[in-house]
Amino acid sequence: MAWTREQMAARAAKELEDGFYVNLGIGIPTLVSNYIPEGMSVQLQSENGMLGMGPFPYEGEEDPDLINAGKQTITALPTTSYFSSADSFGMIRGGHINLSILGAMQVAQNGDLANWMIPGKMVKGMGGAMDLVAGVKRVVVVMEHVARNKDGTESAKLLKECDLPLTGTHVVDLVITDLGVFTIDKKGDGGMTLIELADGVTEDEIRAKTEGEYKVELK
Amino acid sequence: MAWTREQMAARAAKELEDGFYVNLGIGIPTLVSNYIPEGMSVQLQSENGMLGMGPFPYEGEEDPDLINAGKQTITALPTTSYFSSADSFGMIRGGHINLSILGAMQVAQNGDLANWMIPGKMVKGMGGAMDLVAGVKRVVVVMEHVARNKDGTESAKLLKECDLPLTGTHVVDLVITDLGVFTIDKKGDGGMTLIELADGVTEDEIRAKTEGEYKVELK
Amino acid sequence: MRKVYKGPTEALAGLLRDNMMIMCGGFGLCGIPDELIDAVQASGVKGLTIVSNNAGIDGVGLGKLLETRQVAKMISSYVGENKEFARQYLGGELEIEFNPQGTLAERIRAGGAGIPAFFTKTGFGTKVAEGKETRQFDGEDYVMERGLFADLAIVHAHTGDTEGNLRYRMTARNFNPMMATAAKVTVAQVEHLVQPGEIDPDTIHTPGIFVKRIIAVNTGEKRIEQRTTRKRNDATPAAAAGGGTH
Amino acid sequence: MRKVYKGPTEALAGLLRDNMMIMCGGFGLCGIPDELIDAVQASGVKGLTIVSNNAGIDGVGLGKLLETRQVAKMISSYVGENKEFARQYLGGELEIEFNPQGTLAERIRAGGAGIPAFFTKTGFGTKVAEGKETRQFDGEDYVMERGLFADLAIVHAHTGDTEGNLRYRMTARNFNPMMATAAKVTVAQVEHLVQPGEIDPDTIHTPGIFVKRIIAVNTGEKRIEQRTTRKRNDATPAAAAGGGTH
Repeated sequence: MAWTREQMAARAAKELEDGFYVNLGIGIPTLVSNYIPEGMSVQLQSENGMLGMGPFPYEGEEDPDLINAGKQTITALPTTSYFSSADSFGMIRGGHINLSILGAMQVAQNGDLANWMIPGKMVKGMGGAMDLVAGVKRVVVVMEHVARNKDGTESAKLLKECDLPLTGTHVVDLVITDLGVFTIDKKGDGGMTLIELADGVTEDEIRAKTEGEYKVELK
Repeated sequence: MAWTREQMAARAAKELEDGFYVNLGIGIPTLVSNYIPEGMSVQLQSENGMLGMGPFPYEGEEDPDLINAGKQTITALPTTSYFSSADSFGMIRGGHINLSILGAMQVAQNGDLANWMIPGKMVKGMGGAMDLVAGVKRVVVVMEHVARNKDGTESAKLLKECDLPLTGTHVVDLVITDLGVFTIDKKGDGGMTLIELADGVTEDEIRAKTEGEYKVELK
Repeated sequence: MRKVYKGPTEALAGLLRDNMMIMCGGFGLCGIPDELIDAVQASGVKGLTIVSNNAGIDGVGLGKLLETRQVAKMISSYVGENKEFARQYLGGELEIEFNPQGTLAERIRAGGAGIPAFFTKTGFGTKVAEGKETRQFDGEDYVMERGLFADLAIVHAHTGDTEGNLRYRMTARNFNPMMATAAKVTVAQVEHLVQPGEIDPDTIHTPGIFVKRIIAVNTGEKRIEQRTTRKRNDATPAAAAGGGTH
Repeated sequence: MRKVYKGPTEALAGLLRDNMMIMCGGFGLCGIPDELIDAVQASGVKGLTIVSNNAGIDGVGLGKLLETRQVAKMISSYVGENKEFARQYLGGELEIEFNPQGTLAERIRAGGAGIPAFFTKTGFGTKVAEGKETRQFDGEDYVMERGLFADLAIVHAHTGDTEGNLRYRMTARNFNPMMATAAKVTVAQVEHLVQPGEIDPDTIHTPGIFVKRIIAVNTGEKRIEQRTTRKRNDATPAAAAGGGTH
């Protein structure tokens, strides 16, 4: 069973609150914008220099001067403001963004996050990921529970310690996978806690696929 | 004899070059703007957040939102731009202003400058003076050669060492007084050099009124 | 519309407490959040640390908070334009921490941008550097300065929309944009309150994310600290008005 | 008018030499100074260190300088959108220094503002902090990063006047304003060259002091890196377009 990508995005959307300013990463996090409850004001930040991101343009209305941090053409809203990349990351690093939702390769039980490079593979760079996890007040990771390797085996992604190069240390507050939801006490010593199971998923299945240690406090 | 305030300002204006961006202090430095040669483009910066300062407004046209760093009402020019005080001092500290002309209480032969406080008297603060002398490429001081004390005596202002609290160390490039003009090798060991005498002033008079050491290389 | 409040008292409700740090925009009397200052005075909170380039004049702007002795400490670059300030300062009733104007502006900008400390040439070798770490980079001497972050910032803008996006006018911009970023809560007073989309998004100086509460004010006749003019028949050259450096 | 040059070649005349450091504005292909890049390519200068968030794509933007092997080192946050880049990088022909995007932006801003170094949380405990000074402020860990200042900056703006005042459009602003402040000489290409006074002075993003030379360019059809659209009958909610974080 487990959650689909859409269900994971819908679960992540429950972390939104009225008046929030939010930065969404590429992939499943992008889908979260489809689940913003009607009537809730959530402004999306794009770290290249925009607050108040609108939907993709209608065909033929793309503007080369208006792109998001994924370099995709987008549109503006009445609430939109533009600013420089320095001001944008001042906003991020200064703790003004309420929530960042992003993908990950690995998350450790202490909140360490790895999502930018795999040794031996072509490194493209970290872009704004390190600034976002260091600066945004609350960081939610949405990812598959395990990595599927080329040889057909699976590797745990929720670990005691990340073995990939880190994006940030003690940065992740919440992890949403296709199997369940974990909180992490990133600045304290409360560790990782399983708080929700995806539909039809058992605690045993999660235990088998999780290397990191965690408590269970299902809601 | 010696130079009048206007003559000192006129002499200081010879330090201007076409295309210069200049910050002028209060007092005699302000008068320098009257001596910008016709056809020369000189843009005046006001450190509260403006480049391209215009003249005082006509009576009745004062705008409370448009003041200079001395808090006087001024006007804009077609070249004008406005910016925040952080950006303004980024411009200053970053070395983008070509020339600052300001007054002084004391200047030492190594380029140290004191112009913001007298111990025992009410201290009003340094305002932007410390940033200007630290950041602007070339600093010209225009001041009376000696201080006239209340008891009728005179005190030298061009000194071996300043005894008033400093505004900056190794910052002054040129000193224009009512008696003459001195260069200072502020970053090197060339010391202070008398290069010009005011009309009717003798080397002997300057020597009698100058405590700091200097070479004489009259032009 | 959830950011829009009826007036200065309502906009500051629940935000004020004794001994807090408040940043207050403006340079001289230009661009000061006068109605919000009045509301701080009316609230009676005491022991305030105020971050502001200047301290107003007698009976105007921050001068009002001095009269009622609500200020314990000023962090400023140039003060003493009013007698009450001088009296309290010389009498030891008021503490003042002088910062070079650019260092003050940068400390605020840093505080808002998540920069806890930075190095600047300004003030090296002077009283300002006493007790601070100094250090050479590429053969030049620098002083380390800390970022500033306050409990509350009060700012004034010319135009604001209901989302909190702000635009300042001329030199009334000054310290307002940085202060808006450098406090737990920022409250803005604006001369013109408009709907989202009415300010060209390329020209917004303070994005709405920084402004939690906003009010429209009728500034009436704004005060001028030093009225300087020229005569109609004056042939003063274009660039003839002097700058001022304290 | 002394800042206005006829074309990109004229505007860069005398400014280019081997092994220099050039800052190049833009994010992806958005807001890149394409004609000035072409002129750098045509000049044949080699061994360049290029500071730019990205490295263009094959045959477009900085991708052109890579094809002719004029670049020795990139200081960037995200690269490799083009095959030639990957080939040179993996072959050891091209050095790359990765900076977190915000750290890169702030290093440039610091360089232009006379800040030789600052502290940031970003990258603490990661490869980015290796070899750098780290330090605690108020119980939090930070990394010290240095300001960046180049020999030359090339930027793109929507509108510029003959005094060098610039205004950018939408997200084409990105790295251009900081880079304009952080080089010995800044050359700007603008889509619309106007007379002083034609840009509202409250809306100027880059004051003319930072721009030494300026040219008008005809950008023709600007390139789009990732054309994403929705159908006319799509009822996607207003905030439905995702951001991207590499």
